[in-house]
Amino acid sequence: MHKLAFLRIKETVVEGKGFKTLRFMFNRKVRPGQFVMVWIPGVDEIPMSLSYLGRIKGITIREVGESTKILGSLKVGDSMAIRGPFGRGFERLSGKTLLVCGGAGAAAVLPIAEEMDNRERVDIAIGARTKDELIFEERSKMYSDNVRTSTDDGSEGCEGTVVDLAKHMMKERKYDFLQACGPESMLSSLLKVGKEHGVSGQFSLERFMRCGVGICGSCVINGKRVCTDGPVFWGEELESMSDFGRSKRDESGQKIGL
Amino acid sequence: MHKLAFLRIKETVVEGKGFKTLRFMFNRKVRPGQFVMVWIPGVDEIPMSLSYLGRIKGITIREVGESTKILGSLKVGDSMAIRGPFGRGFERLSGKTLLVCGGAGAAAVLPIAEEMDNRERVDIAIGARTKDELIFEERSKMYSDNVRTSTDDGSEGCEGTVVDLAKHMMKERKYDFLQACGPESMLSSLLKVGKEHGVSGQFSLERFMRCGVGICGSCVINGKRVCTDGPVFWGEELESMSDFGRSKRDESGQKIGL
Amino acid sequence: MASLRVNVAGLVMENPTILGSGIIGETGESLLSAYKAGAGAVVTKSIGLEARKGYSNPTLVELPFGYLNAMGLPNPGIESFGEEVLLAVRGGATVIGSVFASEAEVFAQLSSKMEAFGVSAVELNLSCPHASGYGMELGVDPGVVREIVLAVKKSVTIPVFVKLTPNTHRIIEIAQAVQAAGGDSIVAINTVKAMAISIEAGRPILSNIFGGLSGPAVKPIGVRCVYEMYDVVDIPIIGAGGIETWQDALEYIMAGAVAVQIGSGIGRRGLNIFKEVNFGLERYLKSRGIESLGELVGTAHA
Amino acid sequence: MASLRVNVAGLVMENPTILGSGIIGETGESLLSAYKAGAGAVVTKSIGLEARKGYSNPTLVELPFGYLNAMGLPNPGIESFGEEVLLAVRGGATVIGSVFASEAEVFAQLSSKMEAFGVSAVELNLSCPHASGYGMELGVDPGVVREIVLAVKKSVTIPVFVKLTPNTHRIIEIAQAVQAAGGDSIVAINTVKAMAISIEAGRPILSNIFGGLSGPAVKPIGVRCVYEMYDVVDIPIIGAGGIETWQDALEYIMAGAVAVQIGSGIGRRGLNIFKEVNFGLERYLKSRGIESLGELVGTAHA
Ligand SMILES: Cc1cc2nc3c(=O)[nH]c(=O)nc-3n(C[C@H](O)[C@H](O)[C@H](O)COP(=O)(O)OP(=O)(O)OC[C@H]3O[C@@H](n4cnc5c(N)ncnc54)[C@H](O)[C@@H]3O)c2cc1C
Ligand SMILES: Cc1cc2nc3c(=O)[nH]c(=O)nc-3n(C[C@H](O)[C@H](O)[C@H](O)COP(=O)(O)OP(=O)(O)OC[C@H]3O[C@@H](n4cnc5c(N)ncnc54)[C@H](O)[C@@H]3O)c2cc1C
Ligand SMILES: Cc1cc2nc3c(=O)[nH]c(=O)nc-3n(C[C@H](O)[C@H](O)[C@H](O)COP(=O)(O)O)c2cc1C
Ligand SMILES: Cc1cc2nc3c(=O)[nH]c(=O)nc-3n(C[C@H](O)[C@H](O)[C@H](O)COP(=O)(O)O)c2cc1C
Ligand code: FES
Ligand code: FES
Repeated sequence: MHKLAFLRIKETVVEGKGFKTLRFMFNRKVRPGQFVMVWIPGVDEIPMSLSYLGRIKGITIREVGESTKILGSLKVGDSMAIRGPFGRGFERLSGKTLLVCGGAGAAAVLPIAEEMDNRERVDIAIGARTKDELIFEERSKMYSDNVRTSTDDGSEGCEGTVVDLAKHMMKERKYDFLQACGPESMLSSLLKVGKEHGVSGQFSLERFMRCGVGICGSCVINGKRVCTDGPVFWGEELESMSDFGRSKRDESGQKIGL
Repeated sequence: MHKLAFLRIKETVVEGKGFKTLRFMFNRKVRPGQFVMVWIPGVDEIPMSLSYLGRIKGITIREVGESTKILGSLKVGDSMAIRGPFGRGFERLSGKTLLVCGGAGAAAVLPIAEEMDNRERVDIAIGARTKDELIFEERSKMYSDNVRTSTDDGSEGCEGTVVDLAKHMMKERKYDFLQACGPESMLSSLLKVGKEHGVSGQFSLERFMRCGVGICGSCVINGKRVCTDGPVFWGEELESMSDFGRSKRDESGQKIGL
Repeated sequence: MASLRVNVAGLVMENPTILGSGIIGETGESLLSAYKAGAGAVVTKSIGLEARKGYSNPTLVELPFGYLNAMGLPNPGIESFGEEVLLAVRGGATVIGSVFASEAEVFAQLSSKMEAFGVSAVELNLSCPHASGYGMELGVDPGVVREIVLAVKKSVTIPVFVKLTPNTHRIIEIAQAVQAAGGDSIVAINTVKAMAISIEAGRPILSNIFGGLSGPAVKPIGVRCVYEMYDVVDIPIIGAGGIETWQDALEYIMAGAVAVQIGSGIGRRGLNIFKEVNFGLERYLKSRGIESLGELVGTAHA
Repeated sequence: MASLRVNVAGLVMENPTILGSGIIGETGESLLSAYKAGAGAVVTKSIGLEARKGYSNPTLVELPFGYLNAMGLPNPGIESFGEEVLLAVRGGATVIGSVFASEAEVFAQLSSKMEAFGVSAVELNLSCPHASGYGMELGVDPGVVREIVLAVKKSVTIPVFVKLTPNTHRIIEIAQAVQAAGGDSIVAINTVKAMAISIEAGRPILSNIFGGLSGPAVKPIGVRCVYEMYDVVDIPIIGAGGIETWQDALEYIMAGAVAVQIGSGIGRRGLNIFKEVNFGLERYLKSRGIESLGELVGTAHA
């Protein structure tokens, strides 16, 4: 049981255009990739990955609609209601790992780097549409000597998608694992590219969520509950899911294209 | 919260005429003087002191009515439902103590002797109406070198009440404390006799009980709940209770003579 | 200064915590002990015309999240109970006299006796879920409720509180009936009809089979009832059901309760619960700069 | 050999554990996953005529002893749901189709669609406590219940299960109405109407304000409803509410249930709960030398 926790915001950081991090004390144990449900009273309750897992935890919000805009406008001293953490996070793997972050997906992935005890073992690829939307580049460099970026418009780093970048990196170097979060189309391409290079990995998905505890069924993908069986899945699991990269369920449970 | 526990009877012992002990495993911590509620399905649920507090606990029943007769007829292997332990038991006192047992009261008192680490510090007076009803004499001798008995009819030990016996023993020797259980008229006389000899003490009461947890109010004596504030009280507390030794409440809450 | 003082239909209490009916309320001295432990008022055990022994044991089942009880309304009868009320009132307690009966006339008779004994208000038990012919059997019919409240109002001058059951889908109509008949305040909720079976014994545990569920398990039900009623009646509501902390009390207050009753919490937390709830509420008011608890009543309504 | 096989009004299941409606039951594959995890049968999410988005979040509150939910009956509408049922049925699952509507005719229409999709029984949701115009608003009136059951019975040949609410004092009459109208089995209980207020936010947590309480908190209420109904109807009763262990299931069975539904337990204990309950029941039967679970149904009645 996850008691609804009201937390005071201790720090806010603008991470990039439309991206904001809120930091707060939250004394529960969290794995990288796990998420919380954030309640915006009178508006909604939405899932957010925990982007910082130390003593002072954090969420990193991409402002896309009403709730995320309201969250983005919170100030130090404001309070915030969350419950969680939920889900099966990323595993602590031993091997050389490439972390791949698409857009807001970096929030779920960066804590993996922070958890690694060896900067030699982790390389990081961060992608965004444009330069202003690249996040966590500096933070990444604290944990890895090989941090690369890509932008769709070429305004910084390689021009192209983060999958192109990852492919390039996999050619340069042999990785044991990929760990990634981002838009599902990106994850789906990355899974393929990884296979071509013989690299298996874990991927974090997003689905519409209500309960977070695995009972309502809103978040299912091919019979798996993203909130409890995921949000992080192994590539091998995803390959057997016909909806992966293709379709999801809307609020009414109807299957729609991604 | 005391989960209803179903326990298999491991041993039964006839302690005297109309007295039977049932032994069973019950893994909860119990103080001397605490009691349990014993459920006799289809019949009643009644309070019983725990007369053995070691790994294999026990209750010692005086057969007086339907429930106690049924309990008394239970055999090894039968099971028994109890909840508890309840109440404030006897304190672990340091000083020379005289334990005074009237009838079935010995069940509540004997565990005190067992808990004492020094047989020099504990003397025991056991009283009953007649020889056959004296219980725990042998058991007492395991913990004390000065065990005396009394019977109303003089069939064993001193002729007279256990209060007479206790008075006699207090004359012989200086005690720091009395700890006693038995009929309330006996406790009330003992309290007085103790005061005359400058010996204060603890006394365990009986009242009609329903809940055991201090909410129903059935067991109150002058505003104190015997199930939770007692059943063991200090003499000083009892002295301020106008009902002590005089009246109790029947099942409807009406005040009646003892 | 933050004030916990509340006025429920003319009954003024130093704080909003009330000892619930049936909880150590069968004798004057134990009523007094709850008052001295910090309750703003104390409700007596529900008292009937004649002495009643109640059901045989087991009358209580302990659950991880509350109690199940079927005491069977044991009580010494209204005549013997006078001295108990007197004792509590003389000791300084604010006493609310709870009564039960199977017809309006007897409710009126009992209530007027209670008034004569010196209680500050009467509480009509229309909600006990396990005594056949009494309690909720009456309290689920708006017409019957109306008739009883009317009769009692005619027979006393002190405030009349009506304790309602959650075991019905007609809670709103019943609350409205209480108000229409001139009832001064509603108490919600009494216990929820429930039972427990021992699989070891293969039979119900309570001797009466059915009983009432109380404690934390029923708090979400009690809060809902108070919230629903707050929208439809103007008379003050007293909340009850699963209150164990000041946060629980505040939840009821925000739902619309002006005061709260505490029952099972006394078994689960001890008699100190009144002081603890009051202390917590006071600290909360102070920390928010709120002058009076009354300002918070019903604030969870949009 | 101890057998867990049960026959509920002609619906044969390998074991008595059923996935409750609204629990991961919106898609064919997740229904199948519960079946594969050990359920004897699975009930679909309650399906209506048209697609419904349900309420906005928060739709769930976690409590120490259960959940409070107000999903708002989200569902893709009966037409789209056909392929989900098909998928589950083809995968080998025994599927019970739950439907909701506001009138008898629509219940009949939905049920006959469900039959066409291949479900083994339909379950009429007359008990959702938080959707206005649906659920318990219908299920507290014996006349309305009768009319709905009659209409559905005319439109299908598969067994008709009727899921009832505990939020009424008329539970016995309602159960009798189901039987009189030819209903094949009763499911009891759905959630108990309840709510939670956040004192920090000063407002109800659920976007719909009111929701339904489920989980261990409601078990004593569910057991009581089953026990009460067992004495007045002959049709089989399916128990639900707070079942998390084989002991809980057995308590319902002794109260009179032939089978049980599990909902909240899946969130609190995981999908393995079906296997665990069944394993426990089987071991119990073996240890007592009981051949079939059926022998235990209703044994807590004197
Ligand atoms: C496991 C998980 C982790 C996430 N982590 C992050 C994160 O770290 N940072 C971040 O910025 N975003 C994250 N998201 C996405 C975030 O939840 C949505 O961006 C947010 O809900 C949008 O809400 P809105 O009101 O601002 O926009 P809206 O206009 O309401 O919605 C925009 C889109 O957000 C998605 N969305 C809305 N409600 C939900 C819901 N209840 N569950 C899932 N998706 C929803 C839908 O795709 C919707 O179309 C995560 C989502 C999931 C499922
Ligand atoms: C704290 C406490 C500890 C006790 N310890 C022991 C013990 O160790 N050994 C022992 O033999 N007896 C003990 N008793 C007394 C025992 O509970 C009664 O003898 C028993 O309840 C009688 O039940 P019955 O059905 O046999 O007799 P009944 O004919 O039903 O009753 C005989 C008398 O027992 C008493 N009694 C009955 N029900 C209750 C009840 N629910 N609560 C309190 N008293 C009741 C009444 O005084 C009644 O008049 C204790 C009582 C209390 C309160
Ligand atoms: C042991 C017990 C006895 C009760 N007796 C009565 C009673 O006589 N009259 C009454 O109106 N309510 C009675 N109640 C109900 C309580 O007053 C209260 O309304 C209910 O228990 C819910 O509050 P709680 O959760 O704080 O206990 C009793 C409750 C318990 C637990
Ligand atoms: C999240 C959730 C959604 C539910 N949705 C439905 C539903 O659509 N139809 C229905 O008849 N019951 C629904 N229920 C009720 C359950 O099927 C079940 O009757 C109730 O939760 C009690 O069982 P439990 O304590 O095992 O959860 C829902 C319950 C929950 C917790
Ligand atoms: S969000 Fe409810 S099952 Fe995943
Ligand atoms: S037995 Fe209920 S208060 Fe003591």
